[in-house]
Amino acid sequence: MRGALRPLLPALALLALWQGIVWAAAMPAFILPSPARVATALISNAGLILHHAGVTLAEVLAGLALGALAGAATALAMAVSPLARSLIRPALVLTQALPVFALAPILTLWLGYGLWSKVLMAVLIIYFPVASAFFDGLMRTPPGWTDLARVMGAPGRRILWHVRVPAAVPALASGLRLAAVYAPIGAIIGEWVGASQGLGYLMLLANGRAKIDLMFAALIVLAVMTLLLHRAVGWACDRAVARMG
Amino acid sequence: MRGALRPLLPALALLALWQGIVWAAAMPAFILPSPARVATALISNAGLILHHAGVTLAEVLAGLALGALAGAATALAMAVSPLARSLIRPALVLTQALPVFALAPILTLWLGYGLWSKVLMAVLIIYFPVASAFFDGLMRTPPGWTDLARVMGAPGRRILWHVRVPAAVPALASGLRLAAVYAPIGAIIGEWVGASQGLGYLMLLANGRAKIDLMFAALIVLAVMTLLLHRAVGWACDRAVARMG
Amino acid sequence: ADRMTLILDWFVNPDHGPILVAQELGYFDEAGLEVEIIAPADPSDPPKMAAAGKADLAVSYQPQLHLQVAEGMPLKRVGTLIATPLNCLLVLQDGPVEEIADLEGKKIGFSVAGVEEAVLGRILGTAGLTLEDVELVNVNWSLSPALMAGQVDAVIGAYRNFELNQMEIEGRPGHCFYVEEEGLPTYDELIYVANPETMDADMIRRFLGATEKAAQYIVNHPDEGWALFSGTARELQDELNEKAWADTWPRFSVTPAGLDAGRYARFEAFLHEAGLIDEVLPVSDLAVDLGAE
Amino acid sequence: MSAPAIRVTGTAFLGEAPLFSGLDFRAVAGGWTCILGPSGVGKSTLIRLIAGLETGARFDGTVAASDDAPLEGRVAWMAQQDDLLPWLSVAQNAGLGARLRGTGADAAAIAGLLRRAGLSDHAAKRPAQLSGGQRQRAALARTLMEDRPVVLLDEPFSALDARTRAEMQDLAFAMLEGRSVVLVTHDPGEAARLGSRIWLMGRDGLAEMPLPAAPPIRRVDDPGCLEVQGALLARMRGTP
Amino acid sequence: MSAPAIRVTGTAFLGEAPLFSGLDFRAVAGGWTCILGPSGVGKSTLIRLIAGLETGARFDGTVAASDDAPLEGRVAWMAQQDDLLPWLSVAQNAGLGARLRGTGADAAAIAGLLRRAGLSDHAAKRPAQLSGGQRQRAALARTLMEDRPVVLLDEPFSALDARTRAEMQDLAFAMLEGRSVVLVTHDPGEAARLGSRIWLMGRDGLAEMPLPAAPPIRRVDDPGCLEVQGALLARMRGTP
Ligand SMILES: Nc1ncnc2c1ncn2[C@@H]1O[C@H](COP(=O)(O)OP(=O)(O)OP(=O)(O)O)[C@@H](O)[C@H]1O
Ligand SMILES: Nc1ncnc2c1ncn2[C@@H]1O[C@H](COP(=O)(O)OP(=O)(O)OP(=O)(O)O)[C@@H](O)[C@H]1O
Ligand SMILES: [Mg+2]
Ligand SMILES: [Mg+2]
Repeated sequence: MRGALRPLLPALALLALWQGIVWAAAMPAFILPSPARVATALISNAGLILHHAGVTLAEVLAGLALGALAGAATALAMAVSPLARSLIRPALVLTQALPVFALAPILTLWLGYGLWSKVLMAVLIIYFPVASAFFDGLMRTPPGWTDLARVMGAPGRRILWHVRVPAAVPALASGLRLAAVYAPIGAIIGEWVGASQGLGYLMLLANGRAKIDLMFAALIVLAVMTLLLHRAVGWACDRAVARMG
Repeated sequence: MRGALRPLLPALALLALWQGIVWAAAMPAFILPSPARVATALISNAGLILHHAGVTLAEVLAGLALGALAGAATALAMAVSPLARSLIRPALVLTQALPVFALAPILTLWLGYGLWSKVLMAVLIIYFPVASAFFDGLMRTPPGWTDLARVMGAPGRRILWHVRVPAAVPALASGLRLAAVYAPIGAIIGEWVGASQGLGYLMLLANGRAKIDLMFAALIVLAVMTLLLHRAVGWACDRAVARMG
Repeated sequence: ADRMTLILDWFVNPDHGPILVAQELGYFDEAGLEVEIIAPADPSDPPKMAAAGKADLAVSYQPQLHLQVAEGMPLKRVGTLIATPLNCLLVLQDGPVEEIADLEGKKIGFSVAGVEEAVLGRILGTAGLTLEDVELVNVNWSLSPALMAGQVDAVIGAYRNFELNQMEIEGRPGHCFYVEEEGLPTYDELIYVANPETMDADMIRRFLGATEKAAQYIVNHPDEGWALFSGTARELQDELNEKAWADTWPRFSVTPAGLDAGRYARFEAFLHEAGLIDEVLPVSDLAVDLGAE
Repeated sequence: MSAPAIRVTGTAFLGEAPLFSGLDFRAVAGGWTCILGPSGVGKSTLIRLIAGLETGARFDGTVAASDDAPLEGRVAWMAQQDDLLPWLSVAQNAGLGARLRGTGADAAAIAGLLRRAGLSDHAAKRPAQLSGGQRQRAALARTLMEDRPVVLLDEPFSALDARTRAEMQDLAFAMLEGRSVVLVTHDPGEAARLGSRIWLMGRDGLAEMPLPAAPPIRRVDDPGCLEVQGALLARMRGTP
Repeated sequence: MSAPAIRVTGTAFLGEAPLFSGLDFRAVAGGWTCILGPSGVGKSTLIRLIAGLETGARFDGTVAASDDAPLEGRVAWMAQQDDLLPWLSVAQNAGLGARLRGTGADAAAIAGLLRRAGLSDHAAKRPAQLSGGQRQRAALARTLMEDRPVVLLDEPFSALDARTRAEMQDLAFAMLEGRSVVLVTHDPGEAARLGSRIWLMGRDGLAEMPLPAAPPIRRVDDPGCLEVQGALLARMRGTP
């Protein structure tokens, strides 16, 4: 994974841009602190940030795993049954159309303020892109392959599993790459709605205490976490797609 | 578009589920009001809701158009140039990794509290899925086609335009379908950050005033708007994909 | 007329009575002002906007002001909107918590603003408890629902003029422990803040004069005041706002420009003691009496 | 397993215009029935009708087996395009039918068949790494692995050189003994070599062609075979 | 436009093993050079090398034109798979080269060519609505629309019946007069009809085959042609 180092270049470019904005627009530090200030905050609060980052990471990973599973399962259900499709599809869109923010308080009231409300939020937010992309892929199987499988006497279930699913792996990978980026957002939203730890909580707290540099330090850690997750998932997906020939 | 009527079935199922939860879990109205209460709130506030819905719709449509354009353009840039790819891709992930809420003060500082901060939020949120899905599609052009085009002496730009882009239309469509669902979320988040009209404003206001039934009425309208948008975009995409053979 | 921009702390609600009534009665016009009122959703934004010079004036909270100035934000209190605390520790009226000491081992919900732990620590201290004896849960967006749904046993950060009425309307009445009666130095809940370097003192003086007239009008004619206030927007006309109005108008400062320097010094000392600020600043760094200048 | 004869009668329309009309196609039981005919005349369409698949044409007629049982589940089909699954190796592609039906694939049988098809060295490769003729042979092997009484082959040897083609014909003939095979081909020599019945399909319907005297499979240089080949060629070229 | 001769010398490796070694291939200037050979021997690989494309093999050698100018931009290529773009009509596919280069496609020329390829009725169809042979003819038409001195054809007539095949050979020969054409084919008759030079490609290298006396394009029943065809067939079948 030598490629993991390459984002350093754009990261540096971004840092320069950031510093440039701070100078050029004479940004006050309480709106956009300079990279140096944020770095200082990052170092002097390293332990604190690391603790909260660990909490968020656990939520994100659990949410990613469950959300990807749920999304993939939904896409499969919709792909096999036109009935399921016409029933689930609008419901699927609904899960996204109702902003999680609006539902979050309700869900939190049910699930309490522990880990699971954040995991659920991450699941909710990645469920749709995974299901949607995978489903699109499943519906685009080259007809020659399904014709062949049908003549071979394969039951629909096995056609799905051995032909349509492998053919849709690139589309699923596309969805998973999105999910890797969205899962952290879901967890953060969950933390904003109610939590006592995690990067989202830390950001709120820092903002409330007017420690904008700490807030940005947490933000940076979150961004780096997301980037790494996106890379890891992308790498795994690339391998899977390559294996699909 | 007779199919537009089919979601009525799941909508009814959802209504029943909702009413069921209200009864079974003895949900207090301040957490989850009954459908009847929400319907009443919807009717008695029809004018108000409609006004705010109109504002949000305008933001959503503008955001969708701009975000789709920006996302598609980014995907194209990444597809032609490996340099652009290694520079833009992490930045692209960053635009998603940094929760818009954290950036909101900066954005409002620049853009003020008008229409454009909401449009920008919608653009930011749909930019990534469109760019990501389209880019994935552009990188999956069957090699036989690009080989042929190269032998024909086509410059890279024209190969992109006449071969890779049409071949990636299904992937782009996949991204646009997601965007149709996310654009309203973006606008709502934008309104939450600061607005004096729009469904998001109305929802927060109603929530703050403990008029949960009004909040849910606004939510329903938002959901319906999103569903219709998703359908319209899906329909247009299906046509485009069908034309791609 | 001079144009000025005012950012409220949140959406328009009865707390903003004097501002809207001044607008309705034309007091701003009389003072030669054309006031644009902006309502944000996130209460932490307005002071930033004012400090950044994007707004001439912002509505904010005294406790936050101390933290913000300590962090170097160019802000000063220039006026007072609500002259008493609104914050309270809210429990269910028929719930298990009858006095502060009953909180031991209980869950307390809060909405992150920055000072909750300090406030709670002081309140618990009066009953011989510490923060270690309770479990704190951030319930951000929904204080009273979390309480009514039984997710937490108490919430801090609820407004006495608002959440109490909300709970009563929902049929789960609450009980309020007033923070200033439980050991906390009293303070101004809602204040006007501005950037002292860029502010136009004369314009702000005129603004405060107009709201002073409006506050007097409301105190003298609370019912007419309600009619004027609720007439500004259809969303405002409901039972909750009407009840909240009755609990709010007596708390409007009728001397919005007037500064009680002792309040600010005492609260600064309290926050320093709680470890939230590193050094104690003089009141002149925090607040200004524009009338005295 | 008894292989039925097959009869297809009817008319197919492309839009309003008939693709073929009044067709009466009969395939012999337990032997090879060959179809020759100009490009675009409807040969693949006919094959797909027998396989029970959708076609681009609207068909008005019947497809029947001589034992009156439905053909479904009794047909193996090799399409004109190879349709190999790109994520499976050649060996896995050859075992696709068993995999799809959930019965274990017979690895030894696959290995043996691939060897006879000259693909032993390529068994682990992906289809994208094969030459055109190798792909076609892989698809043929996959079809031969299907144990079905009716076998439909749509130009199965078109991408092969003469020698490999003859070998693959021998292989297919041996493997499909006793089955009813329908073969679409453009090679008159192939039809002459393999056919128990040969149809020439034209815009005006099917015409049955004379057969060599020797029973199939005939030697490539069998004189009767060469004679029939010449006659077919002349007929197809329109030089009577 | 003067058509150069082409020479390819070198060795190609598949992994460690050589695919072909010590190859010395020469294509005649302004005529048809035919390559016959068993499936998988490396014919398509050779064609792709001339076209300047990536191959599955690693090539150690040179590809040169007799005028010493680079071949890039002077080659038209018809792949073994038809590679039609599914979203374009047949006519648009035929005009793809012009479209890709941004020069206007000559609609009249396309229409004329499609007519001669027997595709007039199908000009507006999508590739998915064509028969196998029609697809191949569309790809051929697309290649013939390219105005290039060097033309590489990889089994361009394999999906066609005898008559259509002869017609397409006539068409291609007429259209490509004066160009250097490299034709890969499995049909010895085709090579005998068209070749100004015929190579037999085997695992052990290239062997040049004798030609009929008549100049190309020869009649299908030209005696010399039939004789060479028979000799080629015997040689390919390994029956000396
Ligand atoms: N991408 C690849 N990776 C590995 N091996 C490959 C690849 N492409 C082709 N080969 C191998 O290279 C050899 C030559 O292939 P090529 O396509 O040139 O054969 P060919 O002579 O054209 O055969 P055919 O007549 O069957 O088309 C074959 O054995 C094939 O398996
Ligand atoms: N999906 C479709 N939509 C419309 N027309 C189609 C479709 N598929 C095939 N056709 C047309 O039907 C006719 C018969 O096609 P078919 O594939 O059966 O021909 P064929 O005899 O197999 O030809 P070939 O030898 O070229 O493979 C052709 O004219 C073709 O254009
Ligand atoms: Mg066919
Ligand atoms: Mg080849």
